Parts: sequence; structure tokens; C-alpha cells
Amino acid sequence: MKYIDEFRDGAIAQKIAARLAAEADPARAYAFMEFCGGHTHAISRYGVTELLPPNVRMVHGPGCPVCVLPIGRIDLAIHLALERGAIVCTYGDTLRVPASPGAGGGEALSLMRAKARGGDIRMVYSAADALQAARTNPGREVVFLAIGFETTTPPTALVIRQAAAEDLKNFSVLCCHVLTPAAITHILHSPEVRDWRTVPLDGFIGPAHVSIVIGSAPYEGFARDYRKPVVIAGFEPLDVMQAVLMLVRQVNEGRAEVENEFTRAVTRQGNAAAQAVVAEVFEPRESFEWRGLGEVPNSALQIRPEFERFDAEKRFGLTYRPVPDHKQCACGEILRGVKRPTDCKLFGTVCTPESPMGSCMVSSEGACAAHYAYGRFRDIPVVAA
Amino acid sequence: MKYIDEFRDGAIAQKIAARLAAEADPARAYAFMEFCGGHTHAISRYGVTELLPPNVRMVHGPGCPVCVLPIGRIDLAIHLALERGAIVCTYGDTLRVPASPGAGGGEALSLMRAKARGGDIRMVYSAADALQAARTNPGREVVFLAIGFETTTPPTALVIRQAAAEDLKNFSVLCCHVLTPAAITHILHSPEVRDWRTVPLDGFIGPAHVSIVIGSAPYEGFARDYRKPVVIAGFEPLDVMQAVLMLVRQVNEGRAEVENEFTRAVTRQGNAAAQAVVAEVFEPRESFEWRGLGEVPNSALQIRPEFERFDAEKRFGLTYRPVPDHKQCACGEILRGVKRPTDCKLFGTVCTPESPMGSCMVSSEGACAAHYAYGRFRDIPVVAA
Amino acid sequence: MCLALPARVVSLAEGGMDAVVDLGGVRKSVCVALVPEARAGDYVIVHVGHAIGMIDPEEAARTLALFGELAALEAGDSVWAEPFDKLRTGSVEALPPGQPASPSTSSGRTEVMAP
Amino acid sequence: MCLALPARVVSLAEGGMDAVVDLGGVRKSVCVALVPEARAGDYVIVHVGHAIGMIDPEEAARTLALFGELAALEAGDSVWAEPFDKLRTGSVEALPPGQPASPSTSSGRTEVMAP
Amino acid sequence: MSTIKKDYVRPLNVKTGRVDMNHGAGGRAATQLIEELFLPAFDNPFLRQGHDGAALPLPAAGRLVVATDAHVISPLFFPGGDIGCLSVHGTVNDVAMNGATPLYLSASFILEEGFPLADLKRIVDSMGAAAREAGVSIVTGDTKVVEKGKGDGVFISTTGVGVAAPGVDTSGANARPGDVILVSGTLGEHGVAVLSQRESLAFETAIVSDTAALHALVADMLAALPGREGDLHVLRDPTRGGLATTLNEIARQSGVGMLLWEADIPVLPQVDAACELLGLDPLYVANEGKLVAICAPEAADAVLAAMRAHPLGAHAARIGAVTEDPHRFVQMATKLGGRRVVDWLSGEQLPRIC
Amino acid sequence: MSTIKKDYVRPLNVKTGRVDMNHGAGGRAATQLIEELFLPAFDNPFLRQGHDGAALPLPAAGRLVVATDAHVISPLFFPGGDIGCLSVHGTVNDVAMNGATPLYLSASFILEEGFPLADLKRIVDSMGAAAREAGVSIVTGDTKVVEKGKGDGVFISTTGVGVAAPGVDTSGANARPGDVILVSGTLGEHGVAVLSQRESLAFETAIVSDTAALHALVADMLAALPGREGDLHVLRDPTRGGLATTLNEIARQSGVGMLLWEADIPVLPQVDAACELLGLDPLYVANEGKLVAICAPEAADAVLAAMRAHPLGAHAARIGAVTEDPHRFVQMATKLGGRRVVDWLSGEQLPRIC
Ligand code: SF4
Ligand code: SF4
Ligand SMILES: [Mg+2]
Ligand SMILES: [Mg+2]
Ligand SMILES: [Mg+2]
Ligand SMILES: [Mg+2]
Ligand SMILES: [Mg+2]
Ligand SMILES: [Mg+2]
Ligand SMILES: [Mg+2]
Ligand SMILES: [Mg+2]
Ligand SMILES: [Mg+2]
Ligand SMILES: [Mg+2]
Repeated sequence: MKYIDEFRDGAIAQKIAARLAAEADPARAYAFMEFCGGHTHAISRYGVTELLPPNVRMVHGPGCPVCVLPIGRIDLAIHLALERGAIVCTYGDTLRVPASPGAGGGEALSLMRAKARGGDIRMVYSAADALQAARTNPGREVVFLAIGFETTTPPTALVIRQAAAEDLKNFSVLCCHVLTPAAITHILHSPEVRDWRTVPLDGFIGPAHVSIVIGSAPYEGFARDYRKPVVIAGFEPLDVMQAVLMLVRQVNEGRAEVENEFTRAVTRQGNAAAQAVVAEVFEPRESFEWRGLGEVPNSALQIRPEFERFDAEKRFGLTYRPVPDHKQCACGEILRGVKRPTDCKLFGTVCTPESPMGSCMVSSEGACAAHYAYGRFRDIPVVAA
Repeated sequence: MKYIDEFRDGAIAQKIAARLAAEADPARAYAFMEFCGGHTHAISRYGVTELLPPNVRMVHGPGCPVCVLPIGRIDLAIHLALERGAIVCTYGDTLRVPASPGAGGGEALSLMRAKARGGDIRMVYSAADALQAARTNPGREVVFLAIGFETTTPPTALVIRQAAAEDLKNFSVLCCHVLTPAAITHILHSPEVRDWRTVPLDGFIGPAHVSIVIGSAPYEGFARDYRKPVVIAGFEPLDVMQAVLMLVRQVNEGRAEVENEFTRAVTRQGNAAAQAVVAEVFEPRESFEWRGLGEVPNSALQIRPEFERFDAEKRFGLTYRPVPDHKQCACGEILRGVKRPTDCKLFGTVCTPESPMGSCMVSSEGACAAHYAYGRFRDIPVVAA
Repeated sequence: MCLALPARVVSLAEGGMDAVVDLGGVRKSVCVALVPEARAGDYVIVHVGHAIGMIDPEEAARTLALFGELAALEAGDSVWAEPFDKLRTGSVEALPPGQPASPSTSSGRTEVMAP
Repeated sequence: MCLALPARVVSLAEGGMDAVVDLGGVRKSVCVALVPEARAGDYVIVHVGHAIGMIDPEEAARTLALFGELAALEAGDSVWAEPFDKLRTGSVEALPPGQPASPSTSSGRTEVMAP
Repeated sequence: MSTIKKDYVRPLNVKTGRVDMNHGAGGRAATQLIEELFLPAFDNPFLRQGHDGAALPLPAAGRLVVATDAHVISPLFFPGGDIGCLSVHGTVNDVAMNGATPLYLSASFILEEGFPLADLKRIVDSMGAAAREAGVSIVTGDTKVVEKGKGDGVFISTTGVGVAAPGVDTSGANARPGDVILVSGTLGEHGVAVLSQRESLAFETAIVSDTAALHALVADMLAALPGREGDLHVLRDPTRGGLATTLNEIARQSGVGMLLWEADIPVLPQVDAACELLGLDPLYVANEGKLVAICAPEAADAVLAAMRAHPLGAHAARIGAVTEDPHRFVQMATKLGGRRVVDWLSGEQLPRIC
Repeated sequence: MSTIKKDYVRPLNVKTGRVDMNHGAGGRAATQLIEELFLPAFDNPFLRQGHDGAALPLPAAGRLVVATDAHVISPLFFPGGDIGCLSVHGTVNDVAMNGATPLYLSASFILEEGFPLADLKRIVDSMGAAAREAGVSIVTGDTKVVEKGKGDGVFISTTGVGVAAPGVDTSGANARPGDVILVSGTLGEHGVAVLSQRESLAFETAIVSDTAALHALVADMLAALPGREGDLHVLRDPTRGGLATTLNEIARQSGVGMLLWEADIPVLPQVDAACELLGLDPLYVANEGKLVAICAPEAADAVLAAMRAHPLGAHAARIGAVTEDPHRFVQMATKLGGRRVVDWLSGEQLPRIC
């Protein structure tokens, strides 16, 4: 697979690892946040941690759209399926996110469990599939539960525009699209990072596919205003390792710049066509709740009034009701980089991929799920020989 | 079971048989038509034929509502289920009646086969179940395919009246209710009976349960005008045997009267309450096609204009299209008493209860099905010892 | 299709439209709107979930009495009864093909052949 | 969730909104409305059934070249590689509990113990 | 100290939980379902092997008998039983009808997404109890989950393995003219009990299903013919299609006719009444704890006595005889004194009763 | 002359006919379905007994092996196979994974009303062909029909009976630290082939399912260890849940850990590509013609050579080793040079692939 296999090459990985080992200053610790779940996943799946020097620590960020989706939004989708009789289409990752406790007679529902209780909930691979479901079920309401960062927003915008062109009467979108820069700002503003410095963050690995759409320019402010190095990197393991190396160098050299490791796909300006259709269909939301981060101003999109007949929130008169996370679930702190999965009391006991208590255990890009599925061996202590 | 078991008593059957053997004139042949499928069924299931003298022959009549239902009516019901998306409710007997050939891609459809092809076709035990289906499926059209003689008509009338009282918006009836007296008249007018005398009919066993509703009076004209004895008889085997005895006596004595063997349930006037609700909801149809008999004037009912929103024919703008029976199927002649099942070339070869070609092979009250299932041993010739 | 059965009214629901009837120990709810005169203890005739008529006990008794008076010949005279009964009691081993003969196509009894 | 892959455009459908792309021999139809500049032979980046961007072949080559220049130490130096490789070639029978040790919690290599 | 938590898995929620697609995906959830629900209910050393199948000791002599049945009954719970015990009895009986002692069962479950785990537990526990009572081990199994709307709660296919003693051959092709036809008891209870639960019928009756394992009865019947087990020609359980269909099958396979005496066929009055009400014939209604035996006339008394001595055969009766008849008609002398054919079941008498 | 027409039944319409409820009611239509469709396809003397089960000769020695699997795959026809041959291979392989020679199969069908008889015939013919090729007889069966919307075309549960030679024990509990892990070929083809047919995914690939019967391969592997068959510790077919899940099961049952080398695990490039596209991991994708063998290190070369000499093992590879590990982790050295846990399948990777 061209442009994939080359970026997973073990021999080169050893070289970068060696370079990193050589350049990382043994006298200091490095902590970098990989913003994206895609990076988290690559690090776990390819075992990148083993190739990093012990004093380079990767902190998982909030960059998994499934993980940051608040419970109340899942509740809305379940409500549409079970009580409003709508066909709810969504991407597969969303199906297992736990909803409010109690709604399922003791155990928390999820979209998957709501499906088992008779809700017509369908997994789609493309927003276009949801539109197709609306075309083939003219007698039913079809709602697309749209989640995702800037990467995933343009396809949603396209289908809304298409639905308007076809004047589809039974299609709407429950829009949960969120914006990365706002989340990064939020983390940089968090007391742990900014004031207490309990979370030492020496830099960021910037989003790969988000940046294809929005370009690298939006990150320049972080580098400039917060003095944090940012390296935009692809989702292949060599990309991640190279980005770490570039961050180590910036730190060592006292620089704080936006660098682009992913030049083969990311430009400074991003994809103008995608930005245009997003701007046509969506507008910023004043405020949106992120799981773990709480209400974050200007951190999400909503459907413009011109397309409001396709807005499920308006069409069904939905009222968002925030729901607190499980008391012991540390997702919030984990998403902010304040805690690691093993710091959570529920990790691996009550909370497992089979019965996730929090969203970080759901998607394989979630910090808890990634550590559980790929990284647990690392929790085994070394028995001195 | 009181009022049932007493009328199936083997010892009494032997007595009536002996009486019959004694009273039937060996010098002449007797041929009586049992109008009803209920009688046909009792004769077959209890083996009554063995208990009759050899010179008393029972001729099966057209008194099975399933058997006389023409193909075109089944086609309409299938059309409603498959093309109009309606839930079609009907009594179980109707499900296997073959529809037009070819509609099913080579093989004739039936309601059962249409169900297998995805039609929402439901067997009900009571007209009230069809009404209930309409209540619980407010978003769907529910059509009750109503068939039956005067026995079955009052319950249909009741549900239509009830639907009107509840102002149900999604319920209608495809009315195929037919009238017995018209059919008897038709047979008496048939050339075989009236002119050619190829079908010698010495009398009729009159309907049991039909007569509960309409009373015995409507048959008086046949006795009077056509000089045919009529004995109304219950559907238990002793009732049938007793009726035959009473017919033999009328013939022997040259009488032609309406006698009532079934006095425990039938009066001269019938059930006034039932007649009233039927008159409120239904009115005579100018003409109706009977399988085997063709168009018979004033032989059926239709829904009155006051209730026309519950008339599926009007509601769906249905046009009845008559369909000829299978060329070799002798159902018509069998229903008129002109032929016996074994006279049909298809009997037991192409036409069996598993793959009925004509309606007489469908219901166990049909002459062909009854003979196939119960009476075939009688076709074995005697091997002289 | 015109299947209908006599069943005893066990109880009438309020409003008098529905009743529970009993047939040999089996109970079922039926509509009695068409027989407003029916009371508990009466026998109604049930068809497609509706009582469409009633049994007149006196007439039933009269009909049965009529049957009883018919005795003139002894019972058990069915022409094919004998071979059947022999088989039933095990006194013959089997009937030959085509046997026992049907009385409607035979003029008399047939002999029983060992197979 | 942001899963996206580079795939080669095999052909563009009329109207230019849809294209067939190839990924390692697997073909799939995707929407290319967001990359109007894509032509057959180009590599697009596919996400949820949509091409959202394109691969710049020159930049890709430059990045790979950069990787290649990094060589300073020899490969194969992963601290836990040795016991693994011994197992792989069958030269040890097994690793003891808790082994091989994780380099991130260990300061050096651990000895291999026979079980 | 290891920071890895104990290999803890949250126990299955058998109160309000439901089957979901994960339970059929072969991963941890599937394993959990097996370990928490199936294993305790069926527990035996063979099943505990936990392999893809079970390795079992080979019986010493005789013929190996294998029988299988899918169970798709609706409703799943009915008076006198449920799909769980039925799926054990149904297959144990098919093994027994081969004159064999049932030893092992396999069980294959097809669950519909959304099926309550509480119901599944009830069913599985009932299966386990029925198997223990019958002295057979459920040694291996399989579980699949289908999407909501692609199944109907639960379907269970069981396969039984047993061993028949040498000299025993009870195939349907063995009936000979002159043979005596016996049934082990009253007919039609299972079908009527199931039907009484159908919402659309909704009648009330005290009838309960006769579902039961018949192999011990069969063993007693064979024991009544020491050294001449071959005189027991045919064994069949008249399940789907009832007595009528079973006898027609035998008549066809053996190339014989049959004569029945309606008056001798045992049917409970309530079953008769329910059948009248529904327009059914009890001869076509399913049984799940009855058998038909056809034996040489000289063996009939001994077999009948053995049947009557067993609780499951207390109402056993001699109901007819086998005749020579190239048309293979099953005929019946009616109580009325008439005669008729008792034909194969035509069409569908009762949907989904087993 | 008799006026009874010859016992004529209109032949099944296998062109345009469909399954209806009658076919499951146990009457004449059910018998016809069996006689016209199933019997010719499976024909063998045991099935022709036509009994409720089959009476079979008892194998001479060894252990009896019984295995069962329900098959609910969607779609029913896929590149490289269909539910028919799959239902034979799936169960033959479970018997073979016990180190046994499969002898007999039972088959239980759950048909959905309306299912085209033409499709059923294709499936049944494919089953028959697969059974003949595998040298096993389908000796008994059962057919039920469920209403439209209560099933999904056809579900097939098969149960296999086989015999394992003395000394053979390939249970999942037998893996020991130091053992070598082998796979018989490239992974993930079955799952990818099935997925490629899903309307919602609609990708094109040349990949076909690997569905195949593996007992001959197993026989060759055992033959390579004459007198020391016990050195072949574990056999499993990595079906649902793929290699990862199968290895975790074994690790759990044996109480051991495992180490795999990603670089040594054979996966076809197109399977890799399809998995990338769908966000799947080939280690979790189902196989239906592959096996995992775990053997004593001294037996590994002989077993591997025997595998490679068999057409179904041409791409067999040594992929890892068993370790002592109280946490029973399956770990993998990644191609990149890193390390990770290869966990159980969590949740549902691919619905209804077997
Ligand atoms: S382990 Fe579970 S409960 Fe704990 S933080 Fe992670 S998702 Fe939340
Ligand atoms: S046997 Fe069949 S084709 Fe012939 S008359 Fe009867 S129903 Fe018609
Ligand atoms: Mg069976
Ligand atoms: Mg059975
Ligand atoms: Mg049986
Ligand atoms: Mg299995
Ligand atoms: Mg269902
Ligand atoms: Mg299995
Ligand atoms: Mg298998
Ligand atoms: Mg297996
Ligand atoms: Mg069976
Ligand atoms: Mg379906």
C-alpha cells in the first residue's frame, strides 16, 4: 500500500529511535500531548512507546470525537430512536458509548443496547449512506447522528446540501461536530497546565487529518501565544516518531513553532473546497459541552438557519440535558492529560471494553481502551533477575 | 361436550342406519344435495357414507364460502398486501386459495405465498382481531378480507359498526359475503337440474348455522316452487343421518316441505339481532361472481354508502377483474353437483391439498379435499374373494 | 368455514357485550352482542369469536328422544364391521390388499384372506 | 474516528463527483466532491467514503528521504529485542513471569530465566 | 506489585441485561456468556474441556445413534415446559425412538439481539435440569447472535448421540401386516398447551404439555422382550403432524396400510374440546412425550404391559393394526361406526409448536 | 381397476417456488422437501434409513468426538463459498481440531418463510458436495420453517461426530511455556470476502473465502509425529474473532502467555488493504480454512514441514511461542519493532460472518 507501508518500516523506526535516544537529553523529562486519537491508536498498535526514550512521555489528548461526546447527546439519539420512531444512522464507533444510567432498567443504555430493544439504529460507513436510508424510507424520519472533528464535518455538510437540493422531507442531522483549536486552547487554559503546572506539557503533536481540512495555520497562535511547540504529524507510526523527534529538537533548542511533518497531505491553508461547503452549511455554536472539558465556548458547529429543516434539534424540538459522568470515571482528567488510565479506580475492573463506564474505554482511540487493549503488559513490574 | 357428544353417538348411528336401510326403497335411487361444506365435512370425517344405504347418494353442494370465492377476489387481496402495503387480515381457510396463475413468477400465488413474498397477511380467528390490528397499527392500512355466508356476516357487520363508532381511519373491509338462498335458486335453475335432469336432485339438506341467523323461512319457496324437500340439519353426524332419513321419508311419501331437524338452534325467523345489524351495515349487491356458478344476481352483500369509508373496494379504488378457472379444473361442475371429484382429471395427480388447482381442494369442507383426505379408500375396487 | 359450537356461558362481562364460555373445560372470551338474551348457564353457538345463536335445551332433548325411538334393527350391523373387529381383537393377522371392501361398491361381505 | 487512507484514483465517474479508488488491490467507490482537482492516478485521502485531501508525491518523497538520513545508530537496538529474538529462533524455551521487562520501567536489560 | 487489576470481568447482568451482537462475536463477551450462563447450567466434565468439541469415551458395543432437531417453538414458555427442556426431550426422544440409550447432547443456540438474559437463563437452566433428569450430558455447544428482526428470541438445535444394543432395530420401514399399533398415552396435549398461549387464540385450559424424555420407557419396553427385541418393529414419537402424520410416514416407509379404531385412541376430554373450538383434529396435534410402537402381534401384550407399568405409559393403548395395502392408506373405523382415511397432515395445522 | 391415481405429487418448484410454512409443518410438504431436495443432495445409506435419527456402525477404538456449530452468515453466498459448504467445513474443522477423523454430520435447518427454493437447492447441493469431498456423510437432519421476519433466509446448525486415535489430545488447555505456535496459512480471507459483499461496504476485491475442510491436513500433521502424537499440544481453527481471540482463549485455558512476531504472521496484501480501509485488524478477522497448532518445540519442524506439504498448509508459518505469564497476555513484537498486547476481540468486529 503506497504511502502507507513506507511509513511503517521497522528498520527506519529503529533509526529514528536511535536518533531520539541520542538527542533526548537524559537530564530532563519530555512530555508531549498527542492531541488526536489517531496518534494514540498508532502509538499503541505499533508499540511506539518501546521505541521512545524512557524520559519521553506521551500524554493522550482529547482528540477522539467519540470520547468527548457527552452522555446527553447519546441520550438525545436514543430518544429519537426509541421514542420518536426515527431511523438513527451513525458511525460505528458511537454505538457503544454509554448513555445515562438507569434509562435501560438498571444498566445504562447505549445506541447498541437501544437497538437490541427495538430501536432502528444503523451503522453507516459514510454520511451518504444515511442520506440513502432517507431516500429508501420515505415514510420514516431518518436522523444522522453526526460526530467528528473538522475531518468529518465536510462530508456531513455535503449531505445536508444534497438533501436540500433533493428537497428530502424526512432527513435531518443531529450535529455534534466539534472544533480542535478550541479544545487545545481549553487545555492550555486549564489550571493544571497553565497555573499549577501539575501537567507539564512541552508540546503538541498536531492533528493529521483535521489539518488536511483546516491547514496548519490555525495552530500558529498556540506556538506564538502559549510558547508551545506544535508538530503536525501523520497517523503512521514513523510520522509520530519523527514528530516526537522534531518536538524534542524544538524543546532542546528552545523553539516554539508550528512545524509540519505531514507535508505530503497538509498545507498551511488546508482544503478550500471543504472549508467552503462547511461554511455554507454550518456556523459556530456559542458553546458546546465536551466530555471531560465541560462547556467550551465556540468549540462546535451548528446547522445554519437556511438549512434548519435538516437540523434534528429543531425538527424534533430537542432540549439538551447535560448528564454527569460516572462519579469515579476519570475520563475528564484523562482527556485533559491530568490522569492516566491506570489512575482510574475503575480501569480494568468495573470498566473494560466489554462494559465501558466512560467514553475513553469505548473507541480504540480512547486512552483507556488503547491502554487496556494494547498496553497493559507495560503495567507488569519488572521482576529483578 | 354437551350438545356435541350426544350427536356423535355410534350406537344411535347404527339405529338410524338400520332405520334408513329399512325405509329406503331398494327399487329406487335417492340423490340429496347437502348444501353446506359443514355437512360435507361431517359426512367425510365421521364416515357417514358407510352408514347410508347404497342407493342413497349424497351430492356435495356449493356451500363452502372458500370454495365459491372467485380467483379475482383473491387477486384483489394480494394486490392490497403486496402493492398497496396494507395489512390484510383474513380467516385461515382463505390463505391457500390459488390466485391468478403467473402472478407469482410461474406458479400461482395465494395469500400464503404472498405472505412468504413479504406481504403482511395475518390469519385471524375473529373479525374483532382485524379491528384490533387496525387499532394497534394506526400508521398502516388494515383490510379485513371478509368471506362467508350469512353465518359469518353479522360479526363483520359488528366490526364495521364498531369502526365507525371509534372513527377508525385505517380500517376497511373487502366484503365477499354471499347469500345461500340465491345459490340454491341458481342450482335449481341450472340446465342440468331443471332441463336435462342429468343431475337428479331429490332434495336438500339445508344449512345449519346459516339458518340460525336467517331462520328456516327463506327455504320455504324452494319446497313450494321447485317441489324439492328441504331438511335443515345440524353439522353433527347424527343430525345429517336423521336429515337423510327425513328426506327419504319425504320422497317416499311424495312430500316437498321444509322440515327442521335442527330445532335446538334454528327457528323459523332466525336471529333478529343479527339480521338487524347486517341490514344496518350491508345492502344487497346487484350481482356477484361465484366460482363454479358464475355471476349470480342478488347473491351477495355490499357495504352501505353510509359506511363506505370502510369499504376497501371504494377506499382503494379497486376494480374487480374476473379470472377463469384452470381449464381442466372441474370445480364449477362439482359445486353444481354435476361432477364428482374423481371425475376431474387433475384430482389426486396435479391437484392435491398441497398444491390445489381449484378451490374445492383447499378447504377441508371442499368436495375434492374431503374426498381426498377422508374418502379415497372408497375408490379401491373390491377384489372378489 | 361455518364451524360453530355450542358452549356454556360462564359469566357475562359488564355491558353484556362479552362473555366467557366453557366448552368441555376449555374457556374462552367471546362476543355476545348478537345474542343479547344470553344469560349465564345458557348454551350459545359460537362462530368466529361471536355467539350467533342459542341452544334450546328442550328442543335438543326432543331431537335426542326422536333418535332413541328409531330402534328397529340391532346396532353393529355395518357390513364391514366384522373383519375390522377381528383385527381389533387380534383374531386375524391382516387384511389383504383392497380389503376390507367398501360396502358402497360391494353387494355383500368379502372374505378375509390371510396375506 | 479520523481514520483516513491514501488511495489511488482509478477512474472518475462522469460529473466528477464520484471516483473509484484503489488501495492495495481493493477497489471502492468514493465521493470526490471535496477534491475537485483530483485526476486518475492521483492519490487522495479517503475518510468516511469521501476524499478529503490529496497526497503530494514530492512531499512524501522528501519526508521519506528525511527519515533515511537519520541513520546514526544501528537498528535492532531495542532493549527487549534480544530475549524476543531468542524465543523466535527457538533458542530459549520460555520467558519467566513478568518477562520480557518493559524498557520504560527498567533501567537496563533483564536476564532470561529458564522457567 | 503489579498494577494490573485482577482479571476481573463485570458479571453478566441476568436481571435486566439483554443479548447484544457482542455476545455472538466470539470475543470476551461470548466467552462470558458461556462461562456464566451455559457452563453452570450444563456442568459436566466433557463440556468443561472447553474445546471446539467434546472428546468422549466410545461406547462398548452396539450401534451409534445420532439424531438432531431444531426447536423454534413460539411462545418460548408454555404450560408444562419451555424451549429449553423441549430441546432436550425432543432430541433424547429421537435417539430413544432408535431403540438407543441417549448419552450425549450438543446444543446450538441462535439468539436474537435484544433477547432478555433473564429469559435465556431460565431456558438454559431448564435445559440443564432436563438433561440431568434424562441422564444425558450436554457436552458441546455453539452460540450465535443475529440482529433484531432476523430471529425470534432463541432457536435451539440439539443433536443427540446414543448407543443401541445389538439386535434392536426400530426403523419406520419395519412394520409388517398383522403388526399391532400401540401408543403410550393420551394425544395432543403439547400442541394444545402451546396453542393456548397464542395471543390470537387466547383460550384457557388446564392442559399442560406432555414434554418428557421417553428413553427409560423404551428401555422398559425392550426389557419386556428379552432375546426377542427384534419383535419391537417400529418406534416413533408423534411430534409435528401428530399421530396421523407419523403413521402415514411409517405406512409409506414400510409399504403397508393401517387400520385404527377411533374409540381406542386415548385423548383427554379437554384436548378434544380445545380441538373442537379451533377446528383441529387431535390426531394431527403434536405430542412431545408420547410414542407409537408397532410390534409383532405376539409381542403386543408384553410391550403394552411394560408401557403401562411405566409412569409415562400409564395410559398406553392398542389402537390399531397394520394391513397389507398397496395404497398405504391409514384408515380409521370412526366412533360413529363409519370409516375414513386418516391422511397426512396437509398444509400447516399449527405454526411453530416445536 | 382402481380409480385411485398413482401416488403422484407435483414436484417441488425449485425454479420460482419459495419456502412456506407448510414445509415446516411435518406433513406431506415437509416430506417432499426432504425427499426432493435434501435426500438427493446428501444421499447416503444412513440418511436413507429415514428414521428420526441414524443408526451407525461404532468406530473400533479411540475417543468419540462431537462438535457443533450454528451458521448464520450473511450474505448466504459469498466469494469462495456459501452457507452450505461453510456449515460442513465449520463443523468438520471443529471435529478435526480435536485431532479426530470426522465421520458423520447431522444438519438442522431453520428456514424463513419465503426463502427461494432455488437458493435452498444451491445451498443444499453445496453442502452435499462439501460433505462428499470431506468424506463425511450427512446422516440425519431436521427442518423447521419460521414466519417471514422471524429468521434470515436460512440458518444451518451442523453437528459432527468423529473419532480420535488413542494418544491424541489437542485441547486448548495443553499449551506449555516454550511451545511453538504455528498457523497453517494466510489469515483473514474469509471475513474480508464476506464483508466485501455487504451492501453498505461495497468494495471490490479478488479475495475469496478460505473455507475448507482441514481434517486431512490434521491427519498429515499427526502422521508426522509417529508415536509421539501427544507432542501436538493444541489445535484450533481461528474462526470468529480471528487469530487473536483464538490465541487468547488458549492462553486462558492453558494459563500461559504468548509472544507473536507480527512480521512472521502471513496475511495477503489485499486482506491487509481491505482491513486498512475498514479500520479492522486482520488478527481479528475470521478464517474458515486455517488452523493454529501449538506443539512441543522439538516437534515444530516436523509439523511445519507436514503442513507445508499439504495444499491447505502451503503457507504455514511459525508465528510465535508460548511463555509463562500469570496474566496470560498474548503479546506481539510489532513489525515496527515495538511491542503490544494482542487482546481478546472486544465488541463485535464483523457481524454474522459464520
Ligand atoms: S477506565 Fe473507564 S471509568 Fe476509568 S476513566 Fe477510563 S473510561 Fe472512565
Ligand atoms: S380436483 Fe382440483 S382441479 Fe379438479 S375439480 Fe377439484 S379442485 Fe378443481
Ligand atoms: Mg430429529
Ligand atoms: Mg424430535
Ligand atoms: Mg421424532
Ligand atoms: Mg462454535
Ligand atoms: Mg423478532
Ligand atoms: Mg463448534
Ligand atoms: Mg467451527
Ligand atoms: Mg472452532
Ligand atoms: Mg425432526
Ligand atoms: Mg428477514
